[in-house]
Amino acid sequence: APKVVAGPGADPQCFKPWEASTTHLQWPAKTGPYRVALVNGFVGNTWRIQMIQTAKAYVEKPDIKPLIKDFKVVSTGTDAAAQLGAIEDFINQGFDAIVTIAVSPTGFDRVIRAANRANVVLVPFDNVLDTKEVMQVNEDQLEMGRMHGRWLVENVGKSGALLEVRGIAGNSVDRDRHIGFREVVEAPGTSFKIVEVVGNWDDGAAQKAVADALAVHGKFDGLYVQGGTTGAVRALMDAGHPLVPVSGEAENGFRKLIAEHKDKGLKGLSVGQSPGMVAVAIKAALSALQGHPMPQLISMPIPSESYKTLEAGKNFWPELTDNFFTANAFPACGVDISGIEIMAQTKEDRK
Amino acid sequence: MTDATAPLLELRDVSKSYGGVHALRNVDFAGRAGSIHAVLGENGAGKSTLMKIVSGVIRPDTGEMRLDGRPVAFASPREAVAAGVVCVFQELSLVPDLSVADNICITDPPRRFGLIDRRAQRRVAAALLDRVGCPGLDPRTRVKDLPLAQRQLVEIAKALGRNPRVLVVDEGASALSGAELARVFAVLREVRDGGALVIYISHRMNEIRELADRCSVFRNGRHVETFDAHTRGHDDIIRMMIGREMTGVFPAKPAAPRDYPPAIRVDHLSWDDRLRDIGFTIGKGEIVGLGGLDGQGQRELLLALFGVLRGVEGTVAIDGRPRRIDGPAAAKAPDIAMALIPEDRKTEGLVLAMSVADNIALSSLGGHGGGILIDRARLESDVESMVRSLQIKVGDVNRAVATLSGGNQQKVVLAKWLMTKPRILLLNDPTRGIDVGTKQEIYALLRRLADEGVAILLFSTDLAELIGCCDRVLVLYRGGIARELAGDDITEMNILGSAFDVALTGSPGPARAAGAEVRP
Amino acid sequence: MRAALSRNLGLLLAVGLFAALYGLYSAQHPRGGSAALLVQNSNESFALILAAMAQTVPVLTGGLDLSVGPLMTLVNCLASRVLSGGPVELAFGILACLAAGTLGGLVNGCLVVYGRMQPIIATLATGAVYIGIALFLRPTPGGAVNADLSAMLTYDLAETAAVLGVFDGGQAAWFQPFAPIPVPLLLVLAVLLFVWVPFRGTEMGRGCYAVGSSEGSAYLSGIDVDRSRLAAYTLAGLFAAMAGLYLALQTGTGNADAPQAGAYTLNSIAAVVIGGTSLFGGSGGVVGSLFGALVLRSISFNFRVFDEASWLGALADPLLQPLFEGMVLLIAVSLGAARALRIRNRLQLFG
Amino acid sequence: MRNPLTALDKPALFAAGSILLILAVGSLYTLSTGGGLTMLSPAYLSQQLQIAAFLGLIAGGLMMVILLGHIDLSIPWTLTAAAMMATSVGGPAAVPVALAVGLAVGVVNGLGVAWLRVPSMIFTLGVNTVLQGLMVLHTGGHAPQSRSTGLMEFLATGHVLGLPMAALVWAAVSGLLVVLLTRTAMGRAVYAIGNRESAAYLSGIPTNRVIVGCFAICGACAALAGCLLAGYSTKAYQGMGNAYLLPGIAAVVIGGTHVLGGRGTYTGTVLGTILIVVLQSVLSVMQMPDAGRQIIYGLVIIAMLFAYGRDTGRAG
Ligand SMILES: Nc1ncnc2c1ncn2[C@@H]1O[C@H](COP(=O)(O)OP(=O)(O)OP(=O)(O)O)[C@@H](O)[C@H]1O
Ligand SMILES: Nc1ncnc2c1ncn2[C@@H]1O[C@H](COP(=O)(O)OP(=O)(O)OP(=O)(O)O)[C@@H](O)[C@H]1O
Ligand SMILES: [Mg+2]
Ligand SMILES: [Mg+2]
Repeated sequence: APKVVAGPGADPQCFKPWEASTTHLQWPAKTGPYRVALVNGFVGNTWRIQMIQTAKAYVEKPDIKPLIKDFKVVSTGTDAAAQLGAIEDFINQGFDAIVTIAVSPTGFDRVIRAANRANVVLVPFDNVLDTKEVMQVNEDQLEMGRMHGRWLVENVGKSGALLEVRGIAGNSVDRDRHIGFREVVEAPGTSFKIVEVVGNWDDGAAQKAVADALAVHGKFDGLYVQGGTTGAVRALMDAGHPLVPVSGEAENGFRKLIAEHKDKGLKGLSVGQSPGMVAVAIKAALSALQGHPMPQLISMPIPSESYKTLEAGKNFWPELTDNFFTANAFPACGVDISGIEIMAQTKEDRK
Repeated sequence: MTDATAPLLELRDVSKSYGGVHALRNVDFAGRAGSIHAVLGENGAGKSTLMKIVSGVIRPDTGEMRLDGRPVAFASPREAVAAGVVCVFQELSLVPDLSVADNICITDPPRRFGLIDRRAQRRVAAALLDRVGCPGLDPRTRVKDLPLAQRQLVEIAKALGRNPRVLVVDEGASALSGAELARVFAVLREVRDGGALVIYISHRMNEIRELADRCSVFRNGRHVETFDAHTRGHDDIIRMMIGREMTGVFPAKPAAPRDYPPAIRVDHLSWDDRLRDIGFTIGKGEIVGLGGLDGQGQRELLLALFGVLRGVEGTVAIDGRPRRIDGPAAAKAPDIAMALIPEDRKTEGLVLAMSVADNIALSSLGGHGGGILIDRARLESDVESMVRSLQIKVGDVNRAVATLSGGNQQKVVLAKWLMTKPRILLLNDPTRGIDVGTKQEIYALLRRLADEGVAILLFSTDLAELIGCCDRVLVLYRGGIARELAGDDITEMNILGSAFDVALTGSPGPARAAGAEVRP
Repeated sequence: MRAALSRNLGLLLAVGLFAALYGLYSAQHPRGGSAALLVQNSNESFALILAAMAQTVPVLTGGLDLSVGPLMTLVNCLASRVLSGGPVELAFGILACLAAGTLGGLVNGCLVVYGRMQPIIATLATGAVYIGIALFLRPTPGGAVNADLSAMLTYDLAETAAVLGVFDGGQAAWFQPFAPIPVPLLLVLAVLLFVWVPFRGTEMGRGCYAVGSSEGSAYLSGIDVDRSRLAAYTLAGLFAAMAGLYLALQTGTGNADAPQAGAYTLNSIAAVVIGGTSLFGGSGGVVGSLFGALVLRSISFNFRVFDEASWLGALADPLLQPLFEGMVLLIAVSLGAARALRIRNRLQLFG
Repeated sequence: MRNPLTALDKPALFAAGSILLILAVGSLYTLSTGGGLTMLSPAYLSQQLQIAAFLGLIAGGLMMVILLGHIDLSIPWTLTAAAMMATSVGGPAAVPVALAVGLAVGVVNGLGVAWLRVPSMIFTLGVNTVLQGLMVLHTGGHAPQSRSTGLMEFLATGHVLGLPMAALVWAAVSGLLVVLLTRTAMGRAVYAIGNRESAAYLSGIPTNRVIVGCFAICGACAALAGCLLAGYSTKAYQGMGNAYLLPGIAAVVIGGTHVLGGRGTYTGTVLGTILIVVLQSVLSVMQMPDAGRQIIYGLVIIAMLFAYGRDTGRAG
């Protein structure tokens, strides 16, 4: 089991503690090379596939490859029992580290205990756990919500009608982003009329929900879209609604739209949850295995671009598919696998 | 059987109608304990409806029922059974996926520690099967693996097991013949002698003559008359049933055997171990019968010809050309033009929930002009003319065929295939459960079709039918043709003789051990 | 003997498939056959097994229960609210959970029996309602489940003894041979022995088979059709409740996760079919479904143990795994098709 | 002969009434929040019609297999696979490619169900999983293009004579299906098979071919819906079909089609579709939290079934 130690941890540039009070954990050092497993939940979207591809590419990098002797990836679907079973299985198989995107933010006590008993480093990222007992890697979802809120206040003003398109009900990420967002737009001094619809982080669902809201509520002065932003903007355009500031995710499609229409009023902020985070999670796991003290909660920089900073070929790719997630690299961590390297290689490139 | 006893079961002024159809109108019925009471009537006369009321399946619109003089109103068959009224239904009530034993003891099974005692249950079942003359049957066999005749025996055994005070057998022995039937009759007499009322429904007059103590005749939902058996003659009863005089059931056969040009020729036909090296021809305009004990391969032969069976060996030539028929769709194609009237009209012949018109049109869709699209007007008139020519009793052809009586349903099946203008007609026991009047019409129809040049292969469990209708009869035994009879050789003696002659040299069907009566 | 064999062909097929898949997995697993692995495997399979059992009973009557997953989710969320406190409260909590599930099943039964609705659509609708209620109970995942209770029921007998403090805390010498037996395994056996077998042996239980085989015949035979059907759905509710309860014990929390509920429902149907129960009703049983569920689980077990370099290396490719999962499922259910191709009388195809 | 297949029967009338009721409730809400009668505006209704077209196409195809007494659970990934293939390899032939994919999947489903006699519920579930696996592979393999073509976008979002093009596509497909069901031998065969397959077979209907045909139609309809959906959001993406399976089934059944086959009218399916779409929309507009939304959705279906969907037991 890891010891709780005093900071600072290793490589604070990359492994930035969440906040000043974040504790640090230290595992007994093991000698490499290590066996590492990635336990994914479901695979039904591009983000996850990009994530898996990034992980596979990352462990092949010359500086990482010698540290890893065995790397396995499984996707367990949406079933919590299956995911817990898979993690326990890798512990039983004697793996040294397991990175995972949790199907559910709770319910991991059992595997955490098993991991600690076997000195296995368990690193949840993206969908993190509501616990302080494991090392986790994430972008600050509350902060992300606040960023969207602040940006809208800047670009819309302190009053008007806002449309908030939420994600999947019951998910903690949805909850945190929502809370962060509301914190800002409901702060004293603002007076927004906010309409809230559910878009499930899905382009089609978001597009339908926005179309409905537009047809019924008429005009909005700004949109905050948790996910499926491309669809939401399409709905805006289809309805002939004037283009207003939209704050949304880091989908390539959204950025393409901003670039194309920013002169017609589509100001946009694109803030992303990055599939590249998996590489940081693996790196953190390796570092912990080597015995370095690590922050319990590692905060990743939130890669954000606005309509002012968009640049084709640098932070969005007009010739690539809409579905692809633009933010993939974390230079501070030496993670330089850009999204296009993973997703844009053609069959020929791979040979 | 004293006349003085008050009736055990009595119905007064009972009426039941379905939509506009009066299935029963102001019917009175009374049956005494210790008698076998036959109920007679044409198809659709209301017999089954009355029995369903008696056994709690349906409730009458008006009228009352008394058992032992006390008024009763059963809400379900369950309540009827509890009161000792047990019915062997025309459409059987066995659960196909359960074993014979499970079926026989389906309500009120023997128990141990509160749970069903399977072993005791098997014992009970075996004893009852023994009693109805089916001792070889393993009670663990699933009902769906049994042929119809055995199912009927199981159903009767099941009814006996419930110690009925009123036992209704609604055409529940229609698939039985010979020794099996005799055994069932004996059992029914035992039941009667035990003081119960047995109500027996059948369209076979000879059975009624042999078994019944009293008879009630129904016509068009009305009670016509009730009388002691043997007080009326056969013709009398028929007249009561159909409301008119009846002459010559079977149409005349062609006087001298003709030389028919062959329509279908079968050589060395074998399938599984059920059909062995069968060869015959049927001429255009000829009616050939299939006889023999039940289950000797007659049904399989018809299915094999129709392309339903897989892996059939041998050759079939139509109009002299060898053909491969791999299913009904191929069989009905114009260059073959074969039709099969299947065994079970409810599951194989008809789509019960669809209308009479849709059913009649089912086999000949696309044959009514209009290219891809159906020509509705033409289809409609074709259907109407079929209904008229077969005299199907139906008010509105858009009514679900399920609402027709058995005989009229059978006519719908016939109509469906006649619409395809078949040149070869295969029939699997087409008159089972059909009243004499309708039977007569069907026989006449078959002869008419033959005269028009249709080749007909008729399987029947009714000997008289084979004798009366067929120009030639093939007697099957264990999947092969045991004997071919023609002309005046087609007699009861000869058919039974050849079925049994061979049978005696081999070992016939289920051995009939001396019936050990176990169940009190 | 042959008749009995052919009647249980489906079951035998499922057992064979399971043996093959699990054998392959165990052989590859470094701790194959160990008690720890057994505990883990039975743990991750338990909820699905119970869900499959729940699905079996309505299927036997010729129906279907699309609310198995939602109902189990509902109970899972309820459990996360009531499974805390002292022994008495815990006992009441467990009873409340089981009662809630049973009630849910009863409601399904009533809709089908008295509402005369087609089971597929009635349970589709109640499924939505149950998920809705679950979301009310647990808007976001969380809650607490008594840790002792969880430890007692989700590990091996040694752990149970330790928690209860019996048999010298599980250290008694005579107890050692039994100590490694996984509790979930015993629970499944107990459910079979004390719930299913008695139910199957009653008139009502046999009535379920009869109703599924031929409702008309069953009615004419004097079977109380309504009561049998009602019992089937109610029992399904009870089984679903057990599944949900166990999920709560295993994860320690409640999670109103609709996709997970959907996955359980679909997998339960797949398990039932693989286990040899006819979807038309009338034949089969929960033992088959148990193995069906195990087959489904063992497919994904194998993804964890194969090396990319080994003879079944393709199993280790994360992007191929979903495809394999589908293929094995298709093959498993098509194996029964050998029957259809062998049938010599085509009329038997229509059952 | 009265045509029983298209007549406005009780379920259809009930569905129509319920649609009006839901719109009325929605309007009360918008009035109460000071939004006016926006739900009765042509813009809103035409937009609902456009969105209903996606579900309508799916429900129409699904109805064909439900009438047979089968079901197609592979809809979500058939739709997605068709859209993804259309956008990535279709090029100018995107729509035909999608239809080809849909037909191919449908034929595979049909063969499994008709010849192998695997229950459709489970075979199509397996096919769905396989398709998902293939698409995961496809997405991860190289950079598949996902941008829809101009034609797809026009079909999904264009307007002709003020009517949404998607609705016109839906109407055209509906017309074909109605003719197929009511005026062709295949249509009668579908109802016959749904009621009693053995009788249909012995009547000389090529039942296996009809079954394969219906699954193929269902696959093609799902594929067409996939095209439109991709055109609507200008791209194909994983998971785009997830939200359509259960609502599709619900639409068909609410419209009065018997889940076990043999009975049902196309009009009912259309109304059932509109009902579901309008209900989802009104619940979304009323900002009902997800929990309440699920409960109301379920209760509405139950209420509809109570009103008319009660099984009167199988005839015969
Ligand atoms: N469920 C029903 N719906 C509508 N009409 C029915 C129904 N059941 C029976 N009938 C009608 O009631 C009449 C009497 O039918 P019933 O079955 O009692 O005749 P039956 O005397 O038993 O004839 P069969 O000898 O052919 O069995 C028939 O005209 C039949 O069409
Ligand atoms: N037709 C048969 N011929 C020979 N043996 C059989 C036959 N059917 C079953 N058996 C065997 O006899 C034993 C008892 O059969 P039975 O059908 O009563 O079992 P059961 O416990 O009722 O099974 P189930 O639960 O499937 O109904 C079983 O071991 C079975 O293998
Ligand atoms: Mg009758
Ligand atoms: Mg048994």
